[in-house]
Formats: sequence, C-alpha cells, structure tokens
Amino acid sequence: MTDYDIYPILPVVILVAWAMALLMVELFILKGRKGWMPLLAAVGMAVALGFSLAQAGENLSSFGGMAVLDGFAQFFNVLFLISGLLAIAVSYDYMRRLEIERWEYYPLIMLSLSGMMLMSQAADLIVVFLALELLSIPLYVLSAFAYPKASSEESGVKYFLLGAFSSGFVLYGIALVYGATATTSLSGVVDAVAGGTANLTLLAVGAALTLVGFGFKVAAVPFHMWTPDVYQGAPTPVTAFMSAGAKAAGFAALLRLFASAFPVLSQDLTPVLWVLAALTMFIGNAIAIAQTNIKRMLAYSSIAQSGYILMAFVPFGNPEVAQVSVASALFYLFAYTLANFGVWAIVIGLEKAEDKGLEIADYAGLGRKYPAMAAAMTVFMLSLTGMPPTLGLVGKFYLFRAVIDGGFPGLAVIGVLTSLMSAYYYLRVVVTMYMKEGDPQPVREGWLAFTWGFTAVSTVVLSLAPASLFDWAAQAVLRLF
Amino acid sequence: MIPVSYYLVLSGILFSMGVLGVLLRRNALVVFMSIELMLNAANLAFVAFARTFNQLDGQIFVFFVMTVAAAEVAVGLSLIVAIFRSRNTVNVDELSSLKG
Amino acid sequence: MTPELITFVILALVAIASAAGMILSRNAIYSALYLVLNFLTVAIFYLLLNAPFIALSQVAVYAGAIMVLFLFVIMLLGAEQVPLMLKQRQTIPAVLLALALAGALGVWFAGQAGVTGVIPEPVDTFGDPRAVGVELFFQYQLPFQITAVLLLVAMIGAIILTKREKGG
Amino acid sequence: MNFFLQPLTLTTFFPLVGVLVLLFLKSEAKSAIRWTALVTSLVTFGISMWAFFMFDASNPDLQLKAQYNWITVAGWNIQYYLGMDGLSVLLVLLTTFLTPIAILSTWTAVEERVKDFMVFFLLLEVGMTGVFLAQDLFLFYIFWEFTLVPMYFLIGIWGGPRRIYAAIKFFLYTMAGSILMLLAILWLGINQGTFAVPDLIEMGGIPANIQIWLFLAFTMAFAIKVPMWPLHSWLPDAHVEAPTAGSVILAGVLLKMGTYGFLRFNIPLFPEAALQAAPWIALLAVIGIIYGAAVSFAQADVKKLVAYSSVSHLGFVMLGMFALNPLGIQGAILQMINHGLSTGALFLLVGMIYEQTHTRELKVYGGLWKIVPVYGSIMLIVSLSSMGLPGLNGFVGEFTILLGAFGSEAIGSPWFAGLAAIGVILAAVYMLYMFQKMFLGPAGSIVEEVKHHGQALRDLNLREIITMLPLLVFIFWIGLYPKPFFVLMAPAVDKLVAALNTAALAVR
Amino acid sequence: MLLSETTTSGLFFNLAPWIVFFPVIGLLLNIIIGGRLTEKGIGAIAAIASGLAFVVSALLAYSLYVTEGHGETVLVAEWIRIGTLALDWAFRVDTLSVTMMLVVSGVGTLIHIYAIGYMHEDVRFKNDVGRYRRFFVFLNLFIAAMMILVSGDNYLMLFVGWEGVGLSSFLLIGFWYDMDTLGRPSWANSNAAKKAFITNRVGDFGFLIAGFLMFWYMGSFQFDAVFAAAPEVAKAHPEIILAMTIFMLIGVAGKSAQIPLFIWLPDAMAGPTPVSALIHAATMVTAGVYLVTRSAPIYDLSYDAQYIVTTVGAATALFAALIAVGQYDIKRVLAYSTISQLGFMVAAVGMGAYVAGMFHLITHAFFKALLFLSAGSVILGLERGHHHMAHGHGGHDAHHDDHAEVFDPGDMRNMGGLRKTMPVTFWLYIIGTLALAGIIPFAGFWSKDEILLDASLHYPHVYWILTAAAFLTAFYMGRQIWMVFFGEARHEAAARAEESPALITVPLMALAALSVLGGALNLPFKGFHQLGHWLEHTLGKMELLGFDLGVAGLSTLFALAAIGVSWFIYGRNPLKVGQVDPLRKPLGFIFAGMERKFYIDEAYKFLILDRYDDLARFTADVIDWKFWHDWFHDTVIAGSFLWISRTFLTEYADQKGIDAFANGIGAFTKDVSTRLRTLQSGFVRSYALFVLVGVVAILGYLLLK
Repeated sequence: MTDYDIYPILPVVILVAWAMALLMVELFILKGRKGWMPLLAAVGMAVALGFSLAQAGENLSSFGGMAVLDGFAQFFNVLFLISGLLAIAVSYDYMRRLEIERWEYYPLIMLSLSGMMLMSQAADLIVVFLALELLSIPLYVLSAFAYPKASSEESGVKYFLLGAFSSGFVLYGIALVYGATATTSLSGVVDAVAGGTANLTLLAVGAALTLVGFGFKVAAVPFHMWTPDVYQGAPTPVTAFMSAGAKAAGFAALLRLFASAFPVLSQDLTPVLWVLAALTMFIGNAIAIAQTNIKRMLAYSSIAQSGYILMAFVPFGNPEVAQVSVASALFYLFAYTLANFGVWAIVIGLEKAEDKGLEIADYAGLGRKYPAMAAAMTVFMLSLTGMPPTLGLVGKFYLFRAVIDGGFPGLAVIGVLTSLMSAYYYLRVVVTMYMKEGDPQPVREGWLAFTWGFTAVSTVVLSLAPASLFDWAAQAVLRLF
Repeated sequence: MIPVSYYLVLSGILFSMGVLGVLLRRNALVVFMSIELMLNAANLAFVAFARTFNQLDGQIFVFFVMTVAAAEVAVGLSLIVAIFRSRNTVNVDELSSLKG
Repeated sequence: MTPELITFVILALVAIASAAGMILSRNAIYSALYLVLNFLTVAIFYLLLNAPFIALSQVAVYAGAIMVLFLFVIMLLGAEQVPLMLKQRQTIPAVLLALALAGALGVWFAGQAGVTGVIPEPVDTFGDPRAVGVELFFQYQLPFQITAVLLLVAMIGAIILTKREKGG
Repeated sequence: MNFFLQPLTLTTFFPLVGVLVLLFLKSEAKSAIRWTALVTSLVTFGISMWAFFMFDASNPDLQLKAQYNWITVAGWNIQYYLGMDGLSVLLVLLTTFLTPIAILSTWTAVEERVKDFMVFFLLLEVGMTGVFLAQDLFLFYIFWEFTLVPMYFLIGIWGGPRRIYAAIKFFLYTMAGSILMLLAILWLGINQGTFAVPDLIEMGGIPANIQIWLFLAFTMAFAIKVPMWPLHSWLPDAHVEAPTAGSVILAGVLLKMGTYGFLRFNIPLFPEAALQAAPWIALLAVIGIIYGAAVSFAQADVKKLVAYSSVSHLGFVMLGMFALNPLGIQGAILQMINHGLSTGALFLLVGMIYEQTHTRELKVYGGLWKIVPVYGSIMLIVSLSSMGLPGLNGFVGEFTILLGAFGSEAIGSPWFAGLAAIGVILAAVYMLYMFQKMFLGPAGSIVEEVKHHGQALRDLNLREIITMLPLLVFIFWIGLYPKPFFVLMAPAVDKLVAALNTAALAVR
Repeated sequence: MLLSETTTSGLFFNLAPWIVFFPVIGLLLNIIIGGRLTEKGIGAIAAIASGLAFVVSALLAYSLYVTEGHGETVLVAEWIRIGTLALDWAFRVDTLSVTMMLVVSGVGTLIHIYAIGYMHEDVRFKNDVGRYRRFFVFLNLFIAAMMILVSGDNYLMLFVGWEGVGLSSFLLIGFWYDMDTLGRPSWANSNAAKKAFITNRVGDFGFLIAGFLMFWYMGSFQFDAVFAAAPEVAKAHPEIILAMTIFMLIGVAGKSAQIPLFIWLPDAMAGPTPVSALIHAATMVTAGVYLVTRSAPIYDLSYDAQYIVTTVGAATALFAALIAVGQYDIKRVLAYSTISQLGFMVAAVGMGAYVAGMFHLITHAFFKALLFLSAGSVILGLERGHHHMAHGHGGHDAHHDDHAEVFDPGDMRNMGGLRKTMPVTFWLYIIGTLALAGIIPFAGFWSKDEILLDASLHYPHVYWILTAAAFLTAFYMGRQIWMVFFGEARHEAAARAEESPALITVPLMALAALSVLGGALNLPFKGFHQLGHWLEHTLGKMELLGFDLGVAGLSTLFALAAIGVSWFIYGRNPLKVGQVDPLRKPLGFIFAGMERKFYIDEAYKFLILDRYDDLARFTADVIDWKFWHDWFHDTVIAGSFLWISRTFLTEYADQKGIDAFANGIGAFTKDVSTRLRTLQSGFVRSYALFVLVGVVAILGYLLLK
C-alpha cells in the first residue's frame, strides 16, 4: 500500500505551509511593520534549509515512489534554499526602492521554491510536470511584478506565453514516454527498458520533446530566446532568482531524467546534446559580447553558462563517466549560483528607478569609489570566466574533465574557446569599473552587501578548499544510477 | 475497434496545429488558445495510450493537466488583462520593446 | 469500413476543421467558439476510449469553465481585432515546420501498430469516476496536493496582477 | 613540519601577509603603503634565500617538497605540491629579487591609487612564484592563470594611453593559449591518474601520436607567453602601455613563465614529441631572433624598441632549450635570468627618464650622456649586457645557447645557430642605435623642452641608483663568474637530458 | 691569493693576472675617487696602472727568459663548465703572449703619458673639461681588455678581450660623441663609433662561428687541446678546417681592418689622437695578426686557408695604400697607411711567416704610434696657432663662436712650413716616416723586408703586390712630409703654430728611438734572429730567412724613388693656398676614387645599410605592425571574434562600448549584423519559431538517423 510519509518532502511541506501562513499573517501585520515579511519568509526558508541539511545521506522514497529523497535531491534542495534566501536578501531593499512592495512577493517566491524542490525530488513524470508548473507560474507572476511598468509586464507575458508553449512540448513528450513504457514512474521506465517492453523509438521522441521543454527552462540554444528579454524586463531580484533557481531546477529535472531514466537513449540523444551544448556555449557567448546593458549581458552569459553545464549531459549514457559528469554539473551549478547571485546583488545595488544604472558604462569608477564592491564584482567575473582564484575555475576544470573523460575532446575545445570569448565581455565590466572614470552611486544596504560579500568570499574560499564540495557533489549522484 | 494509432496520429495533427497557431497568430488570446490546443492534443494522446495499456494512469494524468491548464489560464489571462490595461493591445508583436 | 471508423473519421475531420477554424478566424470570439467545438469532439473521443470521467471533465472544465473564462476576457477587452496577416515572413517557415512536425509524429505513430494495434476491451469499470477517484486519492495523493497548491498560486497570481490598488 | 613554515610555501604566500597589512592601511598613507610593500617583498626575498640555502645543488631531484593531498575526492587526485629543483631555483630567486626592485622603482612613478597598485603587485608575486614552484598541474594552472589578473590590472589602471586595449589584449592572448593547455592537463590527469608532474614524468608511456597533440596544446600556452614569433603581437602593446614596474616584471618574470613551461612540462612530459618538434621550434626561434632584432631597430619609441628586443632574446632562449643538450638548456636557463636582469634594467632605466621627460620618442633625445653621466653609464652597461658583450651576463647565455644549438642533434643542422648568430650582430645594431640616439650626438630637443618647464634633467638619485645596483652586480657577476649559476642547474639538466636520450633511442 | 704563490718557482708567472688587474684597479680608482683628483692625478693613476702592467710583462718576459721559453698557464678561476665544455679564466704566459703584452703595455704606457698632456689641451679646445677623467678610464679599460686578449689561454677568453677592445674602441672613437672632428655639434663622431663597433661585430660573428666549429669538431676552446686535435680533424674533415679558418678570417678582417671590413678604421680617427695611435695603429688592430699567429697550428693545416689569408692581406695593403695617396687629412693618411701595413702583416702571417708578421707588428707599433702622436702634436700646434689667431683678432672664445670658416687643424692643406715652427715634431716625424717607408736602417726596413723576402720565396704574386704597396707607402709619406712641413704656411694658424710641450714630445722621443732601433730585435743575420728564436718556443721551429740583397735593395730603391717622385710633385713646387692636388689632373677619375676611398662606404651604405634599414622599417611597419599587429591579430582574430558576436545581434551595438578592438571591421560587420538583426527581434512568435526549429531539427535527426 502507498505510504504517505511526508518526511522525505518535509522541507517542501514546511515551505508551502509557511507560505500559506505568511499570506494569512500579512493581513494581521500593521502597515508600518510589513518589513517583517521578508524576515519571516527567510526564517521559513532557514527552517526548511535546516531540515534539508539534516536530511543529508538519506535515501528514502514516499508517496508510492513519486517523491524520493536522495543525495541528489538533497543537494538541489540546499542549493534552491540558498538561492531563495539570497533572493530575499537582494529583494527587500529593491522592492522598497522601486516602490513595488507587494507582500505576496515573498510567499510567491517560497511557493516557486517549493516547486523547484519538488522538481529535484520527483520520481514520477507527473510530479515533474506539476513541479514544473508550480515553479513556473509564480515566476510568470513575479516577472510581471513591477506592473504597471511596461517592460516588466512585457517580460511577464513573454515568459508566460513561451513558457506555456514549451510546457506543451514537455507534456507531449511525457505522453510519448508514457506511451512507450506504459508508466510515468522513472523507475518504471527503467524497468520497462530493462524488461524489453519499452518502445524505444517512442521513448526517444518523448525524451527529445521533454529535452526541448527543459531546454527552454535552462535557456539552451535554440530555446533560449526568451531569456534576455525576460531577464531584462523582470524586476532584478526576480531575474536573479530565475537565473539561479529556475535554471538549476531545469537541470535537476534533466539530470534526473536523463541520467536515471534515459541512459538507454544515449545512442540517439548524445549527438543532439552535443550540438545543443556547443550551440549554447557559442551563441550565448557570442551575443553577450555586444551587449551594453548589464542585465542583457548577464542574460546571455547565463545562456552560455547553461551551455557549459549541458556539456556534462553529453556523456550521460556512458556509465563509467556519467557519475563524474553529473557530479561536475552539480558542482558547476553551485559555483554558478554563488557567482550569479553575487553579480545580481551588485547590479541591484547600482540599479536606479526607471531602468537607470543598468548600462555597463554606469559601472565606471566603481573600482576607485567602492573598492570592496568592485573587488567582489571582479571575483564574480573571474569566476564566470573560469579564472583563479575562484570556484568557477575549479568548476570548469571539473566539467572539462568530465567531457574529456567521456571522450568528447572536440566539445571541450569548443568549451575552452568559448570561455575565451566570454573573458572578453566579463573583462569589459572589470575594465569599466577600474579603468574608466565615473561617479557611480550604488545603494549601500546591508543585505545586499551581505549577499555580494558572502558569495564573493565563498567563491574564493571554496576554490581553495573545494574538497568537501566535490565530495558532496560526488555523493549526491551516487544513488542516481 | 479503431486502432489506437489513429488517435495518436490525430493527436499529432492537433498538436502541430496548436503549434502553428502560436506561430501565426498575433492576438495574445488566440496564441494562448493555441497552446490550450496543444495541451489538449497531449491529453488525447494520454487517453489513447491509457486505453492501449488498459491503465488508468494516463487518464489521471489528463485530469492533472486540466487542473494545470486551469491554473495557467487564470494567470495567463490576468497577465493579458494587465498588459491590455497599460498598453491597450493584445497584439503580441507590439510587445517587443525588449530586444537585442 | 466499420461504423466506428466512420464515426472516428468524421469526428476527426471536425476536430481538425475546428482547430483550423480557430487558427484562421479573424475574430477571437470565433476562435474561442471553434476551440470549444474542438474540445467537445475530443471529449467524444475520450468516451470512445473508455474514459468517461475524463470526457465529462473535459466538457465541464475545459469546454465549460476555461473557455467561458476566455470568452469573458475577450469581451472584457472589447473583442479587439488583431489582423490575421498571413502574408508575413514567418508564415511559410512556420507552416513548413508545423507540417514537418506533424509528419514526423504521424510517421512514428502510424508505425506503432505493433504496440497500438487491437487492444482487449477493459473491464467495465475502467475509467469510471470511482476508479479514477480511488487512484487519485491513494496512488496520486502527492500530485493531487501539488495541484491544490498550484491552484492557490494561480489564484494569488491572478489577484495580484489584476488588482490595482489605489495609488499603485 | 607545519604547513605554513615550509620554505617554499612561505616564499610563495608570504606576500599575502603584506597584502593583508595593506588592506588595513588608509589609501592616503602612501609612504606607509610603499614601505610595507617593499619590506614585504624584501622579506619574501629573504625567505627565498633561506630556501636557497637549504637547497642542495648536487641533487637533481625536486627538493624542499611541500606535498599534501588537496582534492582527492570524487576521483580527483590533486595535490598541493610545491618543489624546487635546478630548473626552477634561479627563476624563483629572480622573481623574489626583481619584485622589490620593481617596487622601489615605483616610489615616485606611481602616485595614483598606490594601495591598489601594491596589492596587485604583491598578488602578482604570489602567482609568479607559485608558477615556478608548483609541481602539480592543477596547482600550476591556477597560479598560471592567476598571474594574469593582477598584471591585467597593473596595465589597465596604471598604463599609458592605450592601456585598456593593451590590458585586454594581454589577457585574451594569454588566456587563449592557456585554455588549450587546460584540456591537455585534464587529459593527462584523467588518463594517467595524477596531476603531479614528477609522477607523470616517471610514468611516461604516452603514445607518440597523442604526445604531439598534448605537446601542441602546451606549446600554444607557452609560446604565446614567451612570446614566440609569430604570436608576439600582444607584447609591444602590453609593454608600451604597462607602467614601468609592470614592464619590468612582465619582461623579467612573466615571459620566463613561458620558457620555463617548455622546460618543466613540454620537454620532460613529451620527450618524443619534443624531439620531433625541435627543428620547427628552432626555426621559429631563429625567425624570432632576426625578426625581433630588425623590428626593434626600426622603432621610434624606446620602450617599444626594448619590447621587441625581448622577442629576439627569447628566441635565443627557445633555440637553446630545443637544442635539447646540456649546453643549450643550461644556456637557455641562464639566458632567462639574464634577460630578466638586463631587460628589466632597461625598462627601469627607460622609466626613470620617462618620469622626467614624459616622452619616449627617440628623436627628441640625444646627447644626454653629458647631462646625466651616471644614468648614461648605467644604460651603457645594461645595453652592452643586453647585446651580449663578453664579460657581461648576456654573452655567457647567448654563447652557450648558440654553441649548444650549433651541434644539437635534435635540431639537426648548424644553420639554425649560424643564422641566429647574425642576431648577435643585429643586437649590436639596435642597441647601439638606441644608445646613440639617446646619449650621444648633440643635445636633443627634450633638453630644452624640460628646461622650458623650469626644470633641468637630473641624474639618477640615490634611490634610483640603489634600485639599479643589485642588477648591475648580477650583470657583472654572471658575466665574469657564471659557474655557480651553472652548478645549480647542471644536475637537473643532466637528468633531463638523460631522459631525452632514452626517448631518442626509443624514437629510433 | 695570487701573490702568495708567486715564489714557488722563484719566478713571476703567477703574477700574470695582474697585467689585467692593474689597469682594472686603475680605472676603478679613477671612477671612484677620480672626481676629487686633479688632471695630473688622474693621468698619473692611469699611467701608473699601465706602467705596472708593463713591469709585470717585463717580469714575465724575464721569467720566460730564465725558463728558456717554457711558458706556464695561470688559472684564476673556472668560468663555464657544462658537460664537456670547460672554459677557464686562465692566463697563458708564453713568448708570443708576452711579446704582445710588452708591446701593448709599453706603447700603452708611453701613450698614457703623452695623453696626460694632450688631453689637457684637447678638453680645453673642445670646451668640456669634465671629460678628462672619462678618457683615462676608457684608456685603462682598453689596456685591460687588450691584455685579456693577448694572454687568454683559450679562444673564448681571447674573444672576451677581442670584444672588450672593440668596446673601448667604440667608447674612445665616440669620445667626443656630441660633435664632429672639427668640434661642431654633430652625430658624426658617434656614427663613427657605432660603425666601428658594428663592423667589428660582423667580424665577431665570424669568430663565433669559427668557435662553434672548433668546439664541435675539436672538443675544446683551449689552445693546446685544439691544436692537438686539429691534425686529426684536418685528416677527417679538411673542409671543416677551411671553413673554420675562413670564418676566423672574417673576425681578423673586422678587427684588423682588412678587406672587406676595413671601412671603420679611417672613421675611427674621430677619436682623440692618442687613441688613434694606441688602439687604431699600434695595438688593437693588430689583434687579428695575433689571432692568426696564435692559430698557426690550424692555419698550417690548410694551404687554401693560408692562400686566402695572404691574398686578402696583400690586396688590402695595396688598396689602402692607393687610397692613402688621395687623402688630405693628416690622420686619415696615417689611418690608411695603418690598414695597408696591417695588410702586410696579415699577408705575412698568412704565408706562415709568423715571425715576420710579428716583427712587423712590433716595429709598426713603434713607428706608427710615433707618427700618430706626432701628427697629434702637429694638430695641437695648429690649434694653438688658431687660438692665438683668434685672440689676435680679439675674438674671445674662437672655437666656440660660429665662425664663417670652420678651421680644420688636421687638414694638410691648411699646413705647410711647419718645420720651422715645430722643429722637434718635424724631426720626430721624419724618423717615423723613414721607418714606415722602409729606409735602411730604420726599424720598418728590417721587418718589411723580411715579409717581402718570404713572399718572394713562396707567393710571387703577393711579393709584387706588396712591393707596389711599399712603393706607394713611401710616396704618400713623402707627400705628407712635403705638404706638412715644407713650403709655406697656407693658413694663418699654421704660421702661428707652436711647438708642443715636453710632456708630449718626450714620449715621442722614446718612440722615435724605438723606431730607429727596433730593427735590432730580429736582424736577418746568422746568430741574430732573436725574435724568431724567442717565438719559436711557442710557434715551433720556423724557417728563419737570411738577408737577401736583391729583395732588400729593390725595395729600398723603390722607396727612395717614391720619395723622389713625391718631391718632384709636392716638394719642388709646394702647394699654394687653395691649389688642388697636382695629381688630380693627370690621374683624373682615379684620383677622385682615391680621394673618396673608391666609394666603398657609399657602396656599403647603398648595398647593405640602407637595405637593412629599409628591410627593418618594412618589417616593423608593414609586416609586424600593419600585417601582424593591426591586420592579422586585431582585424582577423579580434575582428572575427567580434564579427561572430555581431552576427547574432539585432541592434547594432554601440561601438564605443567595445573599445578600439573593433577598429577596422566596422562597415562589414554592420552590414552583416543589420541583415541578421531580426533574430533577436523581441517578437514572441519568432522566438517560438526558433523553438520549433530546434524541435524539428532534433526530431528530424531522430527520424532520419
């Protein structure tokens, strides 16, 4: 009989319950005291994070095998919760400054977060689909959160239409997977394949269509085109949250699906992934070079970063390498999340009302006036480029190792060459900060400073002692296969 | 009985038409309807497969998809309403201030 | 040709035609109505496929609630006419690609006779509300709860986006 | 031994202590900042000398090893592994030696953002020392890439008018090379199961056809850094725009990282490939020698002239190294040091006059020897050293290199060395040209110009002389009595050559 | 360390390094404390340093005399040790090196003394007293380098000295680096200095290559080891010996101003006169001769090499003598004469007549130093005269005012009749001239005769060339005497010229004595041949020729005849002011060629220097900068980099944001990017289209695969 143990999904439950409670509580908080909301939300997340951390090493499943708790899920849950906390840290001041304080914001973030976490814990395609929607729908709303600002609304509508469009593909893909294996459970798929009852052709087509859907979520070329527009239009903290959390969630789903359910398709899909990864790296980096708006630049950069992570998928069918490659993707995602949030925190610090302060040129003089902030930004840029002494280098090292190990040196060459391209535009920010004269006036706010400070220090320190992180990532994938 | 593959072919055609609608129409509402058509086509496939396997899972899936569709519609329509209020248009091609 | 097949073909043609009508109608209201028609035909297919509960839901939720909401919004927005404009650069590639997609899917499905050939009739209770309900509340407990949250989210979202606070 | 008290670890990371102190100083306290930086670099030099005294020259192997497992999880086998042997000991000392000199040279030259400058400078020292000491490929790569960052800032913030262009170009070119090396490193790490260089060398056994590719990947990284013709295009930009201290370090140490890389990695790791590539590299080196000399001669800007001379000089280093015999390699190592001293000194000198005149156009100079005799004399000595006058350091290196290359079996033809020897003539041509245009002949327009601004050209002051003096001492020392330097490297080089000979037998 | 070992054998061999250390100490002293000393003090330190070196040389000579020519090698330090390469700082004391040491330090010391007085005046005429100290530093540096050259125990140490003297030559030629020979602001002197250095470097290139061959075929640079290995190599690879000697000859040609590298020496007269005497006549330029002599065991192995060397020498002798005839500058005549005489020596050593060559080297050092210094005395005399003249006119600082007419105190056309005003110098000059012309019994007669005799026996064509050169030598010297000392003063300065002080003339007298008596060193009579026997200890058994009346008589006859002819042309009717050279008319363009050194400089400039200049500029500006830097690296590499990115742009991005990296690709990029701008158009539907493209591509791949 089905068991309904909620322990495996306890952090999610806490988060959802907390979000609902928060919606109620908001009504009872006096008008002048609403500043408590983000704090309360953060506490909820922290509690969830605590439980999530406590769940390390567990290997459980519940709800009839629809939700699992394994190292992989735990890794992602922690990552998501960190993203959520950082998102709140960067939001508070921004919302007040741009006068879009609507208190539903924090519950929505939490609910989206719960969708992400479910995504990483999903062991059944139906849960995958629902989690996808649960994480996406709040994001559609959040993107348009700065309404009636036109760009924000536009971003919301674009994101929504294209998101729904792509979830249509996911759904159709799931339908085909179901058709091929007569089950929606991931372990069922594996069993069906092993038992020879699966229709491999249909399975391949289904997997390809889900790949399209999630490729959209992680902004893989050619499904990436919404990214810059939405990133630019959405309120910057939402962009930050999206670019870290939603992307990671997309990868969580892809990794779980491909690594645990679809290895049999590697013959068919490896070339596809190869091309996707190469295109993503190349086009993301190439277009980023020409951007002058930092949000767009970072959007393209995030596309490019997805390309690097996608590289780790390419050897997914090779059991000897897949572990390493998935672990490297996890590791890199972690590094990316840290650097990414740091960057966005600084972008938020410099952003002014009416989309002012978002040109790269607005960063001129930062190095002289605000050395710590500029130094942190430099660390993030170096990390994204893959230069020492940052986690980005270690992450790339790991990724490229996986790719070479998997026997795709050509892809690795494309990877390194495109990182060279990326150096150009990341450096431009550094150049502007340090080598041009200007008078930037960033907001000096504690939580923002905390965010970029914390992420910058972590990025450097973890790069020097990455062993535990390596270990964590490696442990996380052990039970995936 | 009709071979289930007929239903599947039909579902494929409907899905493609939904896609085509998204690509061709400029009215955001119609675009959205086309997406619903795509979901519907997927549902048809689910039910057809469920019949194939004589399994309920596929049907249940459809049930959830409908719920999701409802949720999407609620949010989507309110987004469209919101943007209509500020721009007075539902033409998606006019939503192109963000580009490059 | 069995009568069943004839029914199927006719219904299929109706479904395709109504879908085409939706795409091609100049007026959004017509599109919506065509879509309702399409949904209804699909509901009939569900019945044919031994899914009565789903068929009913389709009529009630989809063709009913959802499409009414659409119509409602269309009316609210003044039934604005957005020209169809088939003579745009995107038309030809879009049509070709959609054909390619349909063709690819069709080829695969048509070739699936081995799996999707004649299927034994299921038991009578297959697909009836009770069976579905049991599945839903036991096996599918978790998804069911998720959808609840999902609907909540949608509700919050809809409220936030459409509520214009004074001075906001 | 305690992790931080090992000589090599301490040598590498001690500048960070200075950085830490600097961070707590107010940026207005320029004098305190300068002294802190100087003292830090001097202490670092002292520590490196301590390490040097513990170094046993007769031992060909790595010494003073600091070896710890660093990342050994998840299938990684990365070590924190520092070590020094005859190939690197001199370069480490050169680095710690040149840094205080370069810092001293900034005393009055850098007035803007002194704190940032010193922080970057000390960070740069960490990176450079690390490059020469790291024995684990991963660690090496980190240090290698890390050096780019502070140098990039040094050029980009304190450089000349086109500094940003030069900085970006410097960064991108160097990175372009090194990322291919990254892949090669990964290949080695994966297939051989370790990143530790000594272990990799001992294992050997990389198939020749793969060796070539790995060799090329490493070569890309190092050849750009050296820079070998025709990959030198970043060099004049970087040098001309860099601040004086930056140029000194760039020419003195950073370029050596390229040549050192060949020596430490390319040759021992891929001996068969090295043997095959030797004639081709020699060819490029010879082209570089002649080409660099010719281009140098045609420059109107002193700094550019000196910059291009590096292309020529490092051509000699490459030629010697790929002679793959003890003569050539030892000469090449010594020439690395020589070039660091001489070209470093040249850049210092050019910077010193630039500080007063704010121009580097040769045509406005002339007749300065009469006005600034000490400066002129030092410049003469350094120029002579750079053109390889016997009795000064440059000659010993160039001579042994040419001698080695002339009879090298790996290169296979004396023609390379013969042509390269023409570079010796051409070096005299451009160096004397420079010296003449600056110091001889009638007084140039700059003399009046400076007077016009109410000053007079002054000769070197005490600080500047102190800056130059250590360099001059070594210029003479190495020229007259290079034996102690050769003794340091001989065992290690002999070991390397012995391994090469084994490989050569295998090839045949 | 060194002195303590000197007494082991009761001899002085271990003092050998001090021949270098003394001058080095001298120059260091002058650098460090010279600023506080008077001019005399500075000069004294330098002269004493050189003098001490001479004393040491003499002691070494004595030691050799005691040991009957058995030399020793004194090791100072190991220098370079790599594998089989073993180079030492080691001094070789044998009869050959000690002979050279004596000449160098002897003549050197005299010239130091002379320079104390000469430079005292020179720096005042040139109005830069501060440079006095520098001169003696350089001069000591030269002595040190030259000593290393002649005393090194291996080729590389020789090379150190070889380049060291080149350096000091560069410094001294360019001593008045900010003016020309007439004291006008100019690049001329520094150009001359540079020319000398670079030409020498060309020679050094040959030396280096010879060295490489030596090491790889004979395994060493050490003299004895090389000579021991040479015969076997000659047997196995005769071509290597030939190549080595030829490359070495290039070095010789550079240092000893032989064809084709002689061009620097005439210009080297830009240096102060003592420099011309010491470096560019007596000592440094003979280094080539020394090198060949030192390498005798190698040259002896190859007849071809010897033939080439001797021919080059002979040709140089004649060619330079021809040019000397057409010169007007008193020092230039002597410079070409030096080249010519060096030709004699090179020819001699080329023939294997090493003793004759060395003999001529020594005597030439005496009389050519004498001639140069006397010429210097003449020049100073004229400058003094010019000075008086200016004072007489009331002008205060004559050589500094911008006179319309620039007075050239070295131009023989400004002289005339000096025998009356400068009698001492006149007589000294006559002695030098007779010695050079080879009139019996002056030193030059004996040494030149020995060369001619040897040539007449082995290389008849060389004999005739050299005889012709000897004839011309006597002729141009006669021409000089008549023009300078006889006739009437053709310039007021010459009329007012004054005799030089004793500090200048006394060293000259010493040299004059040596020029007269120097022949006694190696009289060609049985029982004499002292130099020959002395050198035999080092060079092995020599063919010591007797006296041949025929050859000697003929050459004396020619010399006298030449002087007679010169009297006929220049003495009988002395030149008048402004008169052109009487030879110009009868000889026509040949004389023009002589005057202009047969356009050799111009040819070099046109064929090599300008071409290198063009090539360098072309390489730098076009190939390196325009092609590699701007085009290939910036436009192609950086440009394609940006092009790639622009291609995917909608909006043509702001150029300013992209820095200068994009220069040069603008228009093309813009075109392409505008065409493709719609890709990121902001239109939801086209984004969806791209999604579909991706889907169809993937499905198509799965379907068709």
